[in-house]
Amino acid sequence: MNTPPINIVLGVIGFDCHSVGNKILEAFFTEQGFKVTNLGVMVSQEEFLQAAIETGAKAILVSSLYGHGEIDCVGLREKCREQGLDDILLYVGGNLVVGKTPFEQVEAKFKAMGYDRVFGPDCDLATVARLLREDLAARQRAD
Amino acid sequence: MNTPPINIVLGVIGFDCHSVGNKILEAFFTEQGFKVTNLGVMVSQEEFLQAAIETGAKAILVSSLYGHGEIDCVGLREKCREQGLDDILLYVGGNLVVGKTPFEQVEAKFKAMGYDRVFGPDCDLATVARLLREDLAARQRAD
Amino acid sequence: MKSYQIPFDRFLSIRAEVLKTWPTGEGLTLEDGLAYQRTLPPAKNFARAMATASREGRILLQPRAGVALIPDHIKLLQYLETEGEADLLPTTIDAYTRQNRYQEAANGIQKSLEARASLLNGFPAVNHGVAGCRQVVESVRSPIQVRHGTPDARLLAEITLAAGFTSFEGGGISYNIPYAKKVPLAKSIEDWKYVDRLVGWYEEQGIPINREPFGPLTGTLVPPFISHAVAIIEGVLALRQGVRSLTLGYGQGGNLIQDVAAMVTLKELAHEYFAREGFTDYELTTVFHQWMGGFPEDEAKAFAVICWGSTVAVFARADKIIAKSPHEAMGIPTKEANAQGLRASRQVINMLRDQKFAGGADFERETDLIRREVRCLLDKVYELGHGDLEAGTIAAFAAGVLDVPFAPAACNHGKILPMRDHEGYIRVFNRGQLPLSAEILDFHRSRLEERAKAEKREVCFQMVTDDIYAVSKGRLVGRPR
Amino acid sequence: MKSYQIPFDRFLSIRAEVLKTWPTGEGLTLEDGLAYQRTLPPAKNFARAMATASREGRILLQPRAGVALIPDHIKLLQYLETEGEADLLPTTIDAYTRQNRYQEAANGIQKSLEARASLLNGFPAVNHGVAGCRQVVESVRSPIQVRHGTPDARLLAEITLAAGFTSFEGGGISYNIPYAKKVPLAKSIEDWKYVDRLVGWYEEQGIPINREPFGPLTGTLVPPFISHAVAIIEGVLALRQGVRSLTLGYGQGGNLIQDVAAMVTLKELAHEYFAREGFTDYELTTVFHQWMGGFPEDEAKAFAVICWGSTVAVFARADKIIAKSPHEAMGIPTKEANAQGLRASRQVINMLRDQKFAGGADFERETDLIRREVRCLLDKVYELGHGDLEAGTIAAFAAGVLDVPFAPAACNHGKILPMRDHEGYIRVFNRGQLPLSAEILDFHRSRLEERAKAEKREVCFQMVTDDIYAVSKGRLVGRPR
Ligand code: B12
Ligand code: B12
Repeated sequence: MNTPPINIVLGVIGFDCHSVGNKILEAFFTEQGFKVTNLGVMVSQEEFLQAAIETGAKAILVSSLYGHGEIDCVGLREKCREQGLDDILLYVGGNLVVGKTPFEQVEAKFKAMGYDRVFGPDCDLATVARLLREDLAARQRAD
Repeated sequence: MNTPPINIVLGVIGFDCHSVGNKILEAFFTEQGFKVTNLGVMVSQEEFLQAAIETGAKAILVSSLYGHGEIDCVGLREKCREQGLDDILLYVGGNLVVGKTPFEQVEAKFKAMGYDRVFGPDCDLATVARLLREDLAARQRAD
Repeated sequence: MKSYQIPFDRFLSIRAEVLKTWPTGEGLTLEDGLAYQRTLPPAKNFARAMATASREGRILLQPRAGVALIPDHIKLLQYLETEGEADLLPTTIDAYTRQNRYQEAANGIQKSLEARASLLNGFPAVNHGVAGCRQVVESVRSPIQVRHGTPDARLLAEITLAAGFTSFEGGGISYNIPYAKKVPLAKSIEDWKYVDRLVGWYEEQGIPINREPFGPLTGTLVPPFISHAVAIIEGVLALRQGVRSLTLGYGQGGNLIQDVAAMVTLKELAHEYFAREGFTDYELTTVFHQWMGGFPEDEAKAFAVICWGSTVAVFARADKIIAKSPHEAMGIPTKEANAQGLRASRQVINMLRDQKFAGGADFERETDLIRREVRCLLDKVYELGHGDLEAGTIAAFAAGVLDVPFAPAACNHGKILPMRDHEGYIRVFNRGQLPLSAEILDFHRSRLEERAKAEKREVCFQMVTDDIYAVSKGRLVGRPR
Repeated sequence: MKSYQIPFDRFLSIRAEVLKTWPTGEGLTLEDGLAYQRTLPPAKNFARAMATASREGRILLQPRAGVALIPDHIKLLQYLETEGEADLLPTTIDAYTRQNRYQEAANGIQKSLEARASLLNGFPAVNHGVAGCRQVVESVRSPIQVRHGTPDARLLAEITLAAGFTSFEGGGISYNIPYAKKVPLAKSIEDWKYVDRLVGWYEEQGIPINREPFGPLTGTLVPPFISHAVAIIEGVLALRQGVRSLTLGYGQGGNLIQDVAAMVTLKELAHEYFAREGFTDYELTTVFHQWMGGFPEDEAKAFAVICWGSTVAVFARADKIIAKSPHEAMGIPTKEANAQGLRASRQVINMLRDQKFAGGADFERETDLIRREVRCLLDKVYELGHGDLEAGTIAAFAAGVLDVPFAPAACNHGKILPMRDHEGYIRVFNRGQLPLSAEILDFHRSRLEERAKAEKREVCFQMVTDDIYAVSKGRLVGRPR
């Protein structure tokens, strides 16, 4: 493919220090041909927004492992709209809530917050990359 | 106590070969001062009855470990009555049914078959001996 | 080399009688069984699976499982294959069938149909007959073994082997002493010669069938040398009838070093005695049974017992593990619980398989000890049989030279009492008539004294009882409270 | 002997500032905390419990646990004490408090009240204040430790120690590098000197308080020599401030021999360096953390990981085990799941405690290796600090002489890459700037080459990724599929 690489922003939200998965996601999406801006751990919603604007990112991939996802992730979609990032894709993944919870419940909760796709810690990264490409293509068609 | 020892009959019913618990029960109740007739494993209802009649036993302690208790234990109470063993105590214990089952269900099933007391594999033998003495005393008073 | 094999014509005349004992046996021909076995893909052959895994150093996992009705049994095995990641499948036979009480088994099938749940503790293969059993074989990918506890398993073997099962557990000693009350040993040994002869016939026709003497016996504090002696004898008896694929078993004792020493010596001694009997052309593998005694009721604790068993099996380089489930103390496991036991075991195997067992001085001491103990017993068995193992075995059980602790069989002496020493090794407290040397007995005694001293009590029967309960109450050695 | 202790007046002036950072700190006096600690029975003292158990050779079991609201937290700890048979209790602090974000913690408490469930991943002890924490202390029988991950834990220590907690986890390195992003190392070390000084003050007053540097760091393929170097440095820094009861930790690597070697050398090397720094009057114990990396999601498999951890801990003669739960991969455990992890661990401990670890040549090789590796690092640290450990440590992290794999902290070099060898030992693939001798590096490299050869691939980054996932995917070494 000679198309310019797609920019995505990656980071672990809130006060979450889990850095291992984040490093793996960076390596993986880079290898997959995306242009990854990795903000690392402990990233605020504002930092995500700013990086997305600066890099012209098409998607933000938010991680939350430590359980405070439910608190930390609220409002990101609204902030995106406020900043004119109307159709940026928001993916979120990890151990999103406190305690072992049926995935359907978690998914519903985060979809209601405006995330386009929600992933558990067991998600297959190859599938994620495929979905991301599909979703981006669909957005493009919609444009 | 100078009272003559109480006769009890012990055995593992049906085609059940589990002999370890049976050997322990024999040692335990003997030590507790009962006069134990231990029929060992693979005992038929008829053998239980005959031994109880021959020894003038006040109680029959039936074991079933292998899961066929539900099939093997039916009818013993009726046979006792037929033979005039009207108020002989019937205790049953072990892994009485096939599969892990809430104890209350198992107990209800075997009480309905006419067993006076029902015990799981985890029962405390000292408690069993105490209950046996109490039940025997109560029967005596009733006489 | 003297041939002990049952002559084929005699085999056929016994066979005619055996097949009459239940309607499903009628009209069964050896040729039909053979033809069916030939249709099965090699991947469904148990003997091949054992040989290949052993060669590649993989440890195979197998559960126990069996329910009354065919469709449920199929669902169960499929679940264990997919969700349980089992390598090998079992079909555990119900206890009525084990005692040839096919009428009671029929009753159990009927009651199970009514209750819409299995009221039998296993799969009544004889009642279901060849056609029913073949449905099972055809519904799964893996080889299936018949696991039971049947003193007279002749009809069961005829039916299941004709139906495409490719491994058959048991033996004339190991499926009598722990499983029966009044069956004479000579009778069960004779009946198992028939089973082995049948397996040997399939082997002759080019269909390998695996045979697995039941190692753990009563599963309760059996010192390794006793189960080894029995396993080796049953191995010889099987080889004599033409069995080629042999898996000898051992039930976990609990002490790592004793258990690894047991597994290593089992294979080594078996080869030695098989050679002495003139056998060279056989495939010997081993199976390690996770803890066969009383389990803790708590499922978390049961997982610990299961995982410890798997750990030892890996260090012992067993070829196969028979796994328990977290329901063990309470009842026949649901398929889910059964699969949990398998998955926990799988995780242990995979985490440990690349690691080495260290060995060391204690390990050397124990391997050496087991070798000497087994020789004490088997030398005496040969002596009692004037050189013949089979005759010697029957005499040895009568004399208490072979004696299985806590067994129900009348033909077992029942005098020996085992006990754990301070480190949890299973030793002999009361030797009964076991022909162990004075030196060995002194060693056992001194180890037990060491424990007694630490526990501030005399070596006594209470310690045996305490040891029987120990694992289920959360420890290995039954210390005083 | 040079005194590094913070002078008391300076301590007090810092203290005044610290207490102002959140309303619950206001008005807190040292005397009140001391008076309260004096009311507690010795059985509630963590330092005493560790010392006694260590002397008697018992292994203590401790879970992790913490929820947002006091009544729920009490119920949780009581359950772990009774149903979980825990010997020692934790109070795990939520992640907002760990970052001194008490306002966010307050929000979390509010949301938890509304949701009638904990939305925080721990107990916000600062927000609950001394009175709230004392309710917890008074509701249980066992000693409680504060477990967290807080770069600046000064207020948390003031409040929890005044409230009767008797052990405090963490350290200036181990609670920065794996837990923070932008906190300068000099700052966290300085703030932890304050915590240690506070503990030292209690010790001076006759109240023993246990301190436990966090051994496992990122919990992900950390070679033992790296965590040992950090543990020893944090031990020295703590002793310098008057800490007496010290528990050094290590997170399970996965290979039995490496892990036992690590536990043995940890204690031995710590004593050696503490003596070199002039310390003799302290009580040193060890804690073994069950597998700290990614867990399998399947609970049966998680039990296997938990049990394997306990097995290794027993062979390594750890004084304490921190247990995981079968929910580990998925979320903070329910109290039931947490107790299951404890009970499984208890069963393993009790089944194995009487057994011996064999040792052997590989074990000797590994203990010797770890000793040499740790010396390479610490020699260089002393050199960089011109003889001073604290200054040397800060310089060493800047230079990559100390480097923790996969850590988030900007002050960590982040260049080294660990990798498993063919037997699952954790070795160094990319050494970054670690000052290991050529001989040691050659050994590591040759071990990795051996694995690569067996896997028919080059030693490569993919192997690191494979190793990170391995345990959660059901094995130890990340073999290619
Ligand atoms: C050892 C063992 C064996 C050995 C037995 C050796 C022998 N001859 O004794 C072997 C390997 C041969 C064996 C075989 C079988 N076993 Co078995 N066995 C066990 C095991 C692991 C321990 C039993 C034991 O010895 N416990 C120690 C003693 C001291 O305890 P106990 O037997 O429970 O007895 C105590 C109590 O139950 C109580 N008690 C017993 N009876 C009574 C009566 C009264 C009145 C009272 C008050 C108390 C009481 O007091 C006793 C002393 O404390 C149990 C599971 C477990 N408990 O962990 C399975 C178990 C009993 N076996 C079981 C089964 C099914 C079988 C088999 C049918 C094979 C199969 N299908 O899996 C065959 C039996 C064939 C036959 N014909 O009987 C099942 C029963 C399942 C069920 N009820 O749902 C169990 C529960 C295992 C399981 N979860 O599947 N087994
Ligand atoms: C290692 C570890 C730690 C290390 C982290 C070291 C470090 N700096 O990275 C240490 C010990 C420091 C630690 C600390 C804590 N931890 Co922690 N930790 C773990 C553990 C065991 C493994 C995490 C890991 O590295 N996995 C390996 C990587 C490769 O997988 P991953 O992180 O899941 O990431 C993958 C997927 O989630 C997915 N993914 C992640 N994000 C996204 C985003 C998108 C868009 C997509 C598509 C996919 C995706 O892809 C990643 C790559 O495959 C997990 C439990 C587990 N998983 O077994 C707990 C766990 C994540 N930790 C947990 C907690 C609570 C904490 C603490 C708050 C302490 C506490 N209260 O117990 C602190 C964190 C403090 C803080 N400020 O953040 C909880 C979270 C609970 C919950 N959600 O209910 C867990 C689940 C453990 C548990 N069951 O309690 N932890």
